[in-house]
Amino acid sequence: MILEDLYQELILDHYKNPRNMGTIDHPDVHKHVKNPFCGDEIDLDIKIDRENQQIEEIRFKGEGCSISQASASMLTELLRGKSLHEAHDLIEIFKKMVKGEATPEEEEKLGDLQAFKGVSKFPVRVKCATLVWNTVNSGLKEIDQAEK
Amino acid sequence: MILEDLYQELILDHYKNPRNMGTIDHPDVHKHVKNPFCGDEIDLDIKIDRENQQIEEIRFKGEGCSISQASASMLTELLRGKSLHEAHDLIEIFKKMVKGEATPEEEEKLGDLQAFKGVSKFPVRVKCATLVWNTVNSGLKEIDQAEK
Amino acid sequence: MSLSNRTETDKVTGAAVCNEPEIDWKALRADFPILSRKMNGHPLTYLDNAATTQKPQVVIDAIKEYFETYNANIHRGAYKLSEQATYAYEEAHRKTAQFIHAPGIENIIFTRNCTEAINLVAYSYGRSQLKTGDHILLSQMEHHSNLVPWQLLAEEKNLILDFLPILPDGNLDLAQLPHLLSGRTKLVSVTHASNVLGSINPVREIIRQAHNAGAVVLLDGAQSVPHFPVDVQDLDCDFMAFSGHKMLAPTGSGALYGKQELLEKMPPFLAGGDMISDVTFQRSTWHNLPWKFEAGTPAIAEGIGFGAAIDYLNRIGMENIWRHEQHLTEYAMKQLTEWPDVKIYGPKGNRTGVISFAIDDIHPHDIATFLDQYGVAIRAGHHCAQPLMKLLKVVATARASFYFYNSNEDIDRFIDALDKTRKFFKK
Amino acid sequence: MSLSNRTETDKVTGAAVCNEPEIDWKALRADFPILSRKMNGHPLTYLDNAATTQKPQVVIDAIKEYFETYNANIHRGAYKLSEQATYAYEEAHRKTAQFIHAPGIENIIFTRNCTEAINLVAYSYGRSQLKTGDHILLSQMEHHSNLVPWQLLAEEKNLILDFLPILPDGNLDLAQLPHLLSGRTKLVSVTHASNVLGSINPVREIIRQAHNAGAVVLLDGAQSVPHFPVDVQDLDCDFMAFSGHKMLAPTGSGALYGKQELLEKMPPFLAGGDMISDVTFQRSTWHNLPWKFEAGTPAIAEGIGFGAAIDYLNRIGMENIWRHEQHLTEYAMKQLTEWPDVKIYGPKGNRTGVISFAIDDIHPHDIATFLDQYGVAIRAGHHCAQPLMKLLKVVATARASFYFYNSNEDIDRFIDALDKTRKFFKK
Ligand SMILES: Cc1ncc(COP(=O)(O)O)c(C=O)c1O
Ligand SMILES: Cc1ncc(COP(=O)(O)O)c(C=O)c1O
Repeated sequence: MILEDLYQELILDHYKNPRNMGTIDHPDVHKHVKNPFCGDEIDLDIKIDRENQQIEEIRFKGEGCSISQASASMLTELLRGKSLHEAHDLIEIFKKMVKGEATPEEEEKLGDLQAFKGVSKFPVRVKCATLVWNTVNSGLKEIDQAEK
Repeated sequence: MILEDLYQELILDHYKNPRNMGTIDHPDVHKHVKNPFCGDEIDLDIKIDRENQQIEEIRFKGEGCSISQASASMLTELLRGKSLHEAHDLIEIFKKMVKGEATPEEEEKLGDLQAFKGVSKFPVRVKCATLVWNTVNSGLKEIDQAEK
Repeated sequence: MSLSNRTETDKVTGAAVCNEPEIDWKALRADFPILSRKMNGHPLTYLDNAATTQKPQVVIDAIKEYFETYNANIHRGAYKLSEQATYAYEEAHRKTAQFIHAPGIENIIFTRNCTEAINLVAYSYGRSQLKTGDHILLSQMEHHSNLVPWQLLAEEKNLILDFLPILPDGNLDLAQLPHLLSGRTKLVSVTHASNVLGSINPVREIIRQAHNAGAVVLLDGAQSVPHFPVDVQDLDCDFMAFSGHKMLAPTGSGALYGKQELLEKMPPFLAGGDMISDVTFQRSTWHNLPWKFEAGTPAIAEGIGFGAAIDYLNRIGMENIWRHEQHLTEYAMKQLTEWPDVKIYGPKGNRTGVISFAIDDIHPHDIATFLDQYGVAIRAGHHCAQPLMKLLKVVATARASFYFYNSNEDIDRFIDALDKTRKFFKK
Repeated sequence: MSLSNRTETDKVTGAAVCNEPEIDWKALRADFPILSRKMNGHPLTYLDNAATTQKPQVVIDAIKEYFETYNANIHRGAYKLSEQATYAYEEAHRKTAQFIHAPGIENIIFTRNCTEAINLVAYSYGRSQLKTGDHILLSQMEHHSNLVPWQLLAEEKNLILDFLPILPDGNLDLAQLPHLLSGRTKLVSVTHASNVLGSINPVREIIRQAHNAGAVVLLDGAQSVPHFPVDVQDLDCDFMAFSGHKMLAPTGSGALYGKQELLEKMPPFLAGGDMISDVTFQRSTWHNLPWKFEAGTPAIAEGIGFGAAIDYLNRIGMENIWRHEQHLTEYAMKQLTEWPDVKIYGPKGNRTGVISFAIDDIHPHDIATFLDQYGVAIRAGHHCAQPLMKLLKVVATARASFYFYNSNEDIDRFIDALDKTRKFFKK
């Protein structure tokens, strides 16, 4: 049944029990975004380990549908500890996957996040799934810019 | 041929040789009207014989199509010397005739002006034919108002 | 159409009519081609009528006929095609005037939608008649379209916006009205029926008090005109804005009603071809109403389609439509109120067939996606009423909204799919 | 469609192309249902294309398909129907952007018509960026839609309107441009091609000089975009307004192109649903381009029909359309210029297929009525250009205007009916 492709156990679990919820004191990146059409909101804090150029900590607070909130929760789990470079790649892969454009090898790298593969069958929900990813992306870009 | 119903000899004659063209010094009624969509314009002067409550003199100047100009020319011939009451009736009859709503007895009263009967087959041209009639009408109404 | 012996005239009679000819509501559905579409393997259950309604074949055919047989620009043509188009377009204004009991076509301006109609008043009336320090009174349940235009105006002209509050039951707090109206209140703009709560507002009383205070009143009729008989002269509103596309007419259709003396004194809004009388390089004068407010080539096919939609509604009769929708609403409410985990916003009674609701622990967006899989189209979101959402302490609601072509079976499918959704997320 | 081996990509190549696949122009006529209509017993000869064009079956079908199979409001729906409508409506923006070589859909705002597009710039750009004493430069050949909005703006903000004059041959007097442009000229708005004279204006040079003087330039593309390839980036205009309904699209369709940096800094024009980001009772923020400028439920079917029209035009190719219309114009001109009693307005060469003319002692209105009896639809009047009429020292002209579906036979019928008219009135 196609609905189960979208609403996988893992997703519902993260929706009901989101991980890494909260804020970070003195984050390197703070972002607030809102999808004006569904009202979904996400506050995202990131702390960067400058020396190793990696994501030291990442936390979110949000309000929204199961897809957007589970996506945020699972993203924090995936990206914590990743290098900025890796993070960038994973973001791209995730965005491709939910549009049905990623290769199996690429999807492999997303681990649990492959649970979101089914979103590609629900084009209206792609925005829900990618909201947090676009937010991280623009946050990391700002860091990038600032360092140049 | 239906075009000849509209463009009767008499109408073309009045178009080419309009009667009662010009202005009146110190008219009782002066009216300028314009049809914004075709650009037809008419300047109308009327002198009233107050004692007998009749139209003493009536002249026009105009620019426009054969129908509007011939209608003005023939109107001046018909209304000169008529009582205000008669004029009012004739105006109503003419407006009915060009919409195909007048009775034969009514049309009779218009004399030569029955040449405009064919206009009823050309709804877009009704406005051309009635422009001057509406102008006289509103001019006479003003007189009426002023006297009350 | 499946109406037994109804004529176009025997409508809008007030209370329940005896010997009401039976309307075969089920058979009417065949007039709407889209309603026989399958959606994800299920019959399409379209319950987003507050956003836009479906179109009957007669409306689609009216558009088709115009484009295929007499498409031409209006007013300016000296040939038969144009004359035919002009007649049909003007006739649509006449039908619209009659439909809301306006005096005549001078009072009816066609717009793209309800939003443009409200903006027309904000720009033309607002900018010419309101002055620094004047107040505009709105309500807390306005659609963005009846809020944001006034914000722009208020910012430009230094006006003050006041808001008639809503009560916890979803009705306006009419007791506050006398305190909010003052000699400085120059305009009151409120919705006739809410697109979120379904509330039908006491506009007659609002208009009375507003007029006593010297304010003009605009009613947002987007959710009223399509659903029950509206008589603008009886209500005595000064302006009424509504959408054609929410009452069977094509997209691109809407209308503004205005009292003639107000429309006469207002300057034009959009300027250009067809709305002028005399133009020189430096100065122009304006055409008669309503054309003074319809600049450029109008949405001709859309206007003609609007006329065809009104003919169709008249054949059924707005009183009948209203009764049928009330029945559908009660039927749906009865089932929804049985579930303890479902919260319904808005008043219990005196309401339209717009039902906003929430289910514990299920986000409205998830509800909508779930229902869509069963062919049930509802809306999830803020319904263009973000400030109201904040008052309701939610970011979004789910909303089902009915029109007369909906059936008990539609509601059964809706309830059934909703029950599956609840069970899935509760498991 | 009757095109031998053309694809959608091989268009707009500049000069004459060798091995041009033959287009069967006659067969194309079958795509337009109305062209097989009889008018007063004669084949319909539709020569009022400058007012609005006829619609091909594919456009009518696109509208019908939308209403019959996926009619729903856009952007806000969480169900498949709405998603499908949203996609098609956005896609139409994309096609429009590509058609005029705009960077992307951010640059394309759908409007009801060309008039609304110009008003949008006058209200939003004009009211926010122009100040007392600034000059706006227009030309003497503007349509009322590119004149009256600026008059209203000028009156409100105390601006000065200047006019680039026309030469006796119907071309703009470009030599005057440097004298009319000054540091105080903030906006130049001129027509790309005249709807009365057929003149094609040297807009590239006007834009260059205007930009040097620090002014932004709006082009009125109502009579250019439908008839020849237009590249807004190559021209470097800041805004371009045009009508969809004058290029096969439904009534109710038009568009404004704007450079992104200008559109970004402009405040909204119409306000309401769908154009906002965040709304509180007192203040709002705006949605992304182009939606910031499309308030309320848009003309969805009309936008989708606009997209279908553009697809159709692309299949023929704008270069081909231009060449064919040039041929028709020359063919008509050749015959008209043979009659000494016929006066043609506008330039001899470098012109579009819009031919305004007069016949000694026959009023244009009488010509139009006469022609209509022979099934020939032309326009008579001031063509929404009263000031230009005054310069031409007439109150009205007759005007025939062609589109690519017109044929030599259409022109023969036109000339033939005209000859009958001359003879009738001369008798
Ligand atoms: C109460 C109310 N007002 C205004 C509108 C705006 O209507 P439209 O989208 O036709 O401009 C709507 C519909 O969305 C509405 O429900
Ligand atoms: C040059 C020109 N500008 C503007 C317009 C106005 O176009 P629309 O009627 O689509 O607003 C027209 C057409 O009438 C035109 O020919």
